[in-house]
Amino acid sequence: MYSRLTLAPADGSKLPEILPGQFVQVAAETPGVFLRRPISINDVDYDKNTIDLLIRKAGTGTAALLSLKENDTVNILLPLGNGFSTTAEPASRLMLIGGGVGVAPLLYLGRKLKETGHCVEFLLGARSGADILEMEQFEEVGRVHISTEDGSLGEKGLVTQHSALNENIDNIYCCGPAPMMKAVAHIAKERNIECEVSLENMMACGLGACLCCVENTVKGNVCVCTEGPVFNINLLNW
Amino acid sequence: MYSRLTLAPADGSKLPEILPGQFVQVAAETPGVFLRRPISINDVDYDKNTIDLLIRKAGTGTAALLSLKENDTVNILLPLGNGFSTTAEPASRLMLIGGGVGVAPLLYLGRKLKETGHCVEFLLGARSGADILEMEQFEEVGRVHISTEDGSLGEKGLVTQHSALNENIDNIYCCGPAPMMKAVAHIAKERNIECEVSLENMMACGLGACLCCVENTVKGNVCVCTEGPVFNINLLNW
Amino acid sequence: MAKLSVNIGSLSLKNPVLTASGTFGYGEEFTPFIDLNRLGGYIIKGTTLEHREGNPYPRMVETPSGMLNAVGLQNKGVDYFINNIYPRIKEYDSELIVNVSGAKVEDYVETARRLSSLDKVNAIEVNISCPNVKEGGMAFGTTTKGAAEVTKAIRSVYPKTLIVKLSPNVTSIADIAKAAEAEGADSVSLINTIMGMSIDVERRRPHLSTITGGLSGPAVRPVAVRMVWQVAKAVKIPVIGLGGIMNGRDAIEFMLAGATAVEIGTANFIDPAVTMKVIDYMEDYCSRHGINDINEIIGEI
Amino acid sequence: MAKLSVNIGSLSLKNPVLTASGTFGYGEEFTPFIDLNRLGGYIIKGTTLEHREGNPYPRMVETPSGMLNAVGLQNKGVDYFINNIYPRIKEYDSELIVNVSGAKVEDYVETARRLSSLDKVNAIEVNISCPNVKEGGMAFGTTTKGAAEVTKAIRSVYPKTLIVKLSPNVTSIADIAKAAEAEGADSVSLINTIMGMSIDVERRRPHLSTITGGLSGPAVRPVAVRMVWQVAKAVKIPVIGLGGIMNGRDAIEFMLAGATAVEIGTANFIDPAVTMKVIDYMEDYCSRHGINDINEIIGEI
Ligand SMILES: Cc1cc2nc3c(=O)[nH]c(=O)nc-3n(C[C@H](O)[C@H](O)[C@H](O)COP(=O)(O)OP(=O)(O)OC[C@H]3O[C@@H](n4cnc5c(N)ncnc54)[C@H](O)[C@@H]3O)c2cc1C
Ligand SMILES: Cc1cc2nc3c(=O)[nH]c(=O)nc-3n(C[C@H](O)[C@H](O)[C@H](O)COP(=O)(O)OP(=O)(O)OC[C@H]3O[C@@H](n4cnc5c(N)ncnc54)[C@H](O)[C@@H]3O)c2cc1C
Ligand SMILES: Cc1cc2nc3c(=O)[nH]c(=O)nc-3n(C[C@H](O)[C@H](O)[C@H](O)COP(=O)(O)O)c2cc1C
Ligand SMILES: Cc1cc2nc3c(=O)[nH]c(=O)nc-3n(C[C@H](O)[C@H](O)[C@H](O)COP(=O)(O)O)c2cc1C
Ligand code: FES
Ligand code: FES
Repeated sequence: MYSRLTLAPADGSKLPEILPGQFVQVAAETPGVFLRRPISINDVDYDKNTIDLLIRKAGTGTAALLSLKENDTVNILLPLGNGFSTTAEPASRLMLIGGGVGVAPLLYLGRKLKETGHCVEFLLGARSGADILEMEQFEEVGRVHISTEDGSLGEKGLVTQHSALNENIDNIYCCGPAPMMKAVAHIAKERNIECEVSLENMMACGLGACLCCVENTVKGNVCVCTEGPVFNINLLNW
Repeated sequence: MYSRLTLAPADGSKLPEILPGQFVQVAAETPGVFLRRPISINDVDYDKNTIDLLIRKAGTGTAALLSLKENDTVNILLPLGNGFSTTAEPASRLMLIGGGVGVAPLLYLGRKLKETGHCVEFLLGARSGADILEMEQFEEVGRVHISTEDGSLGEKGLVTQHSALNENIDNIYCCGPAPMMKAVAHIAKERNIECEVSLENMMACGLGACLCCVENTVKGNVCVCTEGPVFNINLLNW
Repeated sequence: MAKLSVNIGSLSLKNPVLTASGTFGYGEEFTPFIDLNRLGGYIIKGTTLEHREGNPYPRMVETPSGMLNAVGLQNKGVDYFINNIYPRIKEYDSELIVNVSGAKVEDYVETARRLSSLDKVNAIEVNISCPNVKEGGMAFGTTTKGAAEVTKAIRSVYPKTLIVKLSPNVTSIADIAKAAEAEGADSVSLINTIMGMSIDVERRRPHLSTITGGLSGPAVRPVAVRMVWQVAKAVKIPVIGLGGIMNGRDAIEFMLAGATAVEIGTANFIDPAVTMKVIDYMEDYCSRHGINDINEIIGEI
Repeated sequence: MAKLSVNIGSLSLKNPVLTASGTFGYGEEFTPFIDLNRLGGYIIKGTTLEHREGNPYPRMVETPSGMLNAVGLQNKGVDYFINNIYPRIKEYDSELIVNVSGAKVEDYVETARRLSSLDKVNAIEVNISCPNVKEGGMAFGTTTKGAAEVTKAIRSVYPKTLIVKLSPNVTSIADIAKAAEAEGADSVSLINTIMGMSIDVERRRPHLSTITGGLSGPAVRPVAVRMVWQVAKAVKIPVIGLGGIMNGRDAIEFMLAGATAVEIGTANFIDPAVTMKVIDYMEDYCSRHGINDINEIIGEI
């Protein structure tokens, strides 16, 4: 179960500047949930002063968020973490690869890249067509390729087997399940493609204070919440 | 803040027989509340298959119950405990004395006593007139006397000072704050009036299993949830 | 359907689900909600040699995901139990286990001796860990010497299954478990409540009449699972795990950590039918995981 | 307005509110949310003699009203702290306290010695209670002998305020506190995390890379309050209370139990501005209760 939440500051204050790939820490005030939940920023509309979150029901916390109703308020910290780099060379071929709910940060990233004059393509993967999210929104921004494991939409197979990857690619931006990101990183390394991935390590604080969310990198253990969630794959020990 | 909840079995099953003075254990599913909350049964309507609860906001649990909306479901155990005795002599003068939200069980008790041909009177006390609850409902059942500490409704003073107590009374049924019940019990003892009070000891299980809710009586520590909540004052060490 | 039966000493339980002493009354209180015959067993109220009134009210306060209690072993004494309660509850087709407490070693011994004559009581659980009574109780449970002494003395008079219930309020619970094992305990159960305290800051006084009390409920579960894991690695006798089990998932967690059976305590207050749901979950879990015999998963971690 | 300042050793804190080590980074992480200058003090990350990578991921799992962590003292070592971090954070008008850990007594001593030269660090908190490291750590905190040994050795090189942080994983925390007091500790702080464990029953493996971890959050508060109460009765030096403080009410609860100051830990993750709210609550509480000096309520129970 997936759903999109659109949120505006309850006090009417102006949203801060948000980079694509940054996330929020949201309090799901429901029995059995203690810590905040990290959720990527899916889209930002500065005119309407809103952000969108795309949430997949994983457990009690996300279920509570999905049951929020219009005009409910939630306690949220934002923006957190470092985003994707948006400084690709002009005229590069950029591929934004997302799996499952991992597509979330790619929408805002795609918009931002487009704003800076880039032409972006999306490669979205899922188990089946019904799990491909926000296709229309992505189509507004760039060309969309689809992979589904059951072949019910787009090409059948994993994203890493999609024909859109056969031609030259300059930059990959990827978010999804770890095995998918690792497979993509592997291809990128082999073909010398610049590649950034967004990790989803378990977080407590989201502020760099607790050191719970670490990823073992070439620089040792670093916090995903502050030095990530987006990492250049060259930094990872994958 | 007070409010009345009307509940019907969500599965459509028939309500069991409920005695006046019995209570329910209700789960307030909200963060920070772990145990069920004991609440008196305020009224029963077998035709509509509903019970009423009259709830005062005391803390997080009652606040959550008060914020329930139409068609919400709650998990509830009922009926629990022993009720008031309804076997007073015919033509006795019966006085049902309630303080604050302690008036709750007296409404259903009054109805039941009336059904068995008794003439009942109510003596309701509160800080001020605004805190007197369900006056119209009580007036349907019997004569209503009011005491308020600030004199804004009825006689000024405590219930124990009300003139309705000056004349002969055969039975008192009382529920309210402990100091009030103790003062009433004191008067009843002095004047040899049959008197039952409903206690509100802290409960965990409500089933007689944990022994947390005990009252020290002439028989030693007994469970308020199973041997009460209603006690004849002769049993109490007051 | 998977085999759910497990053995504790000479007991063969039809499934690993027991109820924790002091949270399940004498079982009868729960018959409106559950079929007692489906339980692996039910452990009843702490029983002492003499009648005890317990501690003064208030005895309970809610805490985050838990509660503190200071009941203090209120019960009518072992003879009253044998003459008045036992005849009423002995006919259920489920192991009836009596929890035994005492202030002096001799009291434990005498209580156990009297219980040993009861046909339908094939096991006792000896509480050497109650934090809510002044003398004895927890004192025995906090030293290897105390635990050994009580176990040895009871073992000498009690031939049936002897379960020793351990206190979590210690530096090394594995050492206490080993001491009980060495003196002949057939099983150890853990954890009893953790000693805690709560203050009413508006009235500026403790919530409990006894100032401190015993913490139970899901708040303590991570501590209980850890201790069960430590003890299961240290002893050869079966371990019974408890502390904060609220559902079937939690029960399986204890079994993976090394428990052969589990006890459900405080959860009975929240949902009086919880024990049945735990048994159902175990069946479902085994079938989902392709487990033929629940004994396979005991101590898998 | 009531006087909120309290003394710990030679420190005079402007109010009793400190932050707990390992939950507040180096303070800087919280400047978008709070005014660090308003804090009584801030206790920073556990610092060791050498750089440590800490334990492998995963290091955290949520539990009922709490969390388990197994960070394992990841830090860049005392020299890096002195040269790179200290210069950045020393200018706040709030006591900067460094939490010190080690595997060997000599490591603690050398770390303390190096820190003693820092002008703006007037106190260290010695962690003899970390359950997440293999050698040393908790071992010192679970025996009176270990606690005495570490305290004595550090005392001989560290002339400023020495706070010893105690482990709750013991039978008698008051005895450990007395041992630290006897060897010259200026204060004790408690509790560190309680050792716990959690298992993923679907994957049938522990949630933490280290199997066990340290439990913190409101789940442990009743245990922490009880221990603070026991220790405050046993020692003459000031006690710093912590464990599950989520708001001002909880902080006052610890002070009534005997704490002179409090530390806020896990609550910083839920609400990074919680410390400011606790200070506000204390002011309000004192005025509601007609308290002129918060020291009046310390140990009232
Ligand atoms: C930087 C980041 C961005 C994310 N973006 C999104 C998003 O845009 N949309 C979305 O639906 N989900 C996103 N997630 C995942 C989301 O945080 C988890 O699904 C959520 O925390 C699960 O909470 P729960 O209470 O519903 O489930 P639980 O029952 O608590 O757990 C279910 C599973 O979720 C994971 N999880 C639980 N708690 C955390 C935590 N504190 N941090 C990380 N993972 C956790 C665990 O793997 C667990 O097995 C993101 C995670 C991170 C770290
Ligand atoms: C037999 C019985 C009948 C009752 N009938 C009513 C009623 O008809 N209407 C009504 O509004 N209230 C009734 N109460 C009181 C009601 O149970 C408490 O107000 C409620 O439990 C408070 O919960 P909370 O979470 O809102 O407050 P909390 O913040 O938990 O506590 C506020 C105060 O409520 C009391 N309290 C808390 N938990 C319990 C508990 N488990 N058992 C008893 N008292 C508790 C305590 O004195 C506490 O100081 C009754 C209590 C009993 C025992
Ligand atoms: C109200 C109450 C009374 C208890 N009485 C006893 C007792 O008499 N004997 C005993 O061994 N344990 C007693 N316990 C401890 C429980 O059996 C159990 O060990 C503890 O509560 C932890 O399990 P739980 O978290 O599932 O409740 C009692 C616990 C509670 C909450
Ligand atoms: C993520 C995390 C890291 C911690 N690191 C340290 C540490 O380095 N040194 C230390 O003495 N205590 C450490 N602690 C323990 C806390 O300082 C505190 O004693 C404990 O969490 C209880 O308080 P709380 O419930 O308010 O969090 C850590 C706790 C957490 C949750
Ligand atoms: S989540 Fe706390 S440091 Fe990253
Ligand atoms: S509330 Fe458990 S016995 Fe009365």
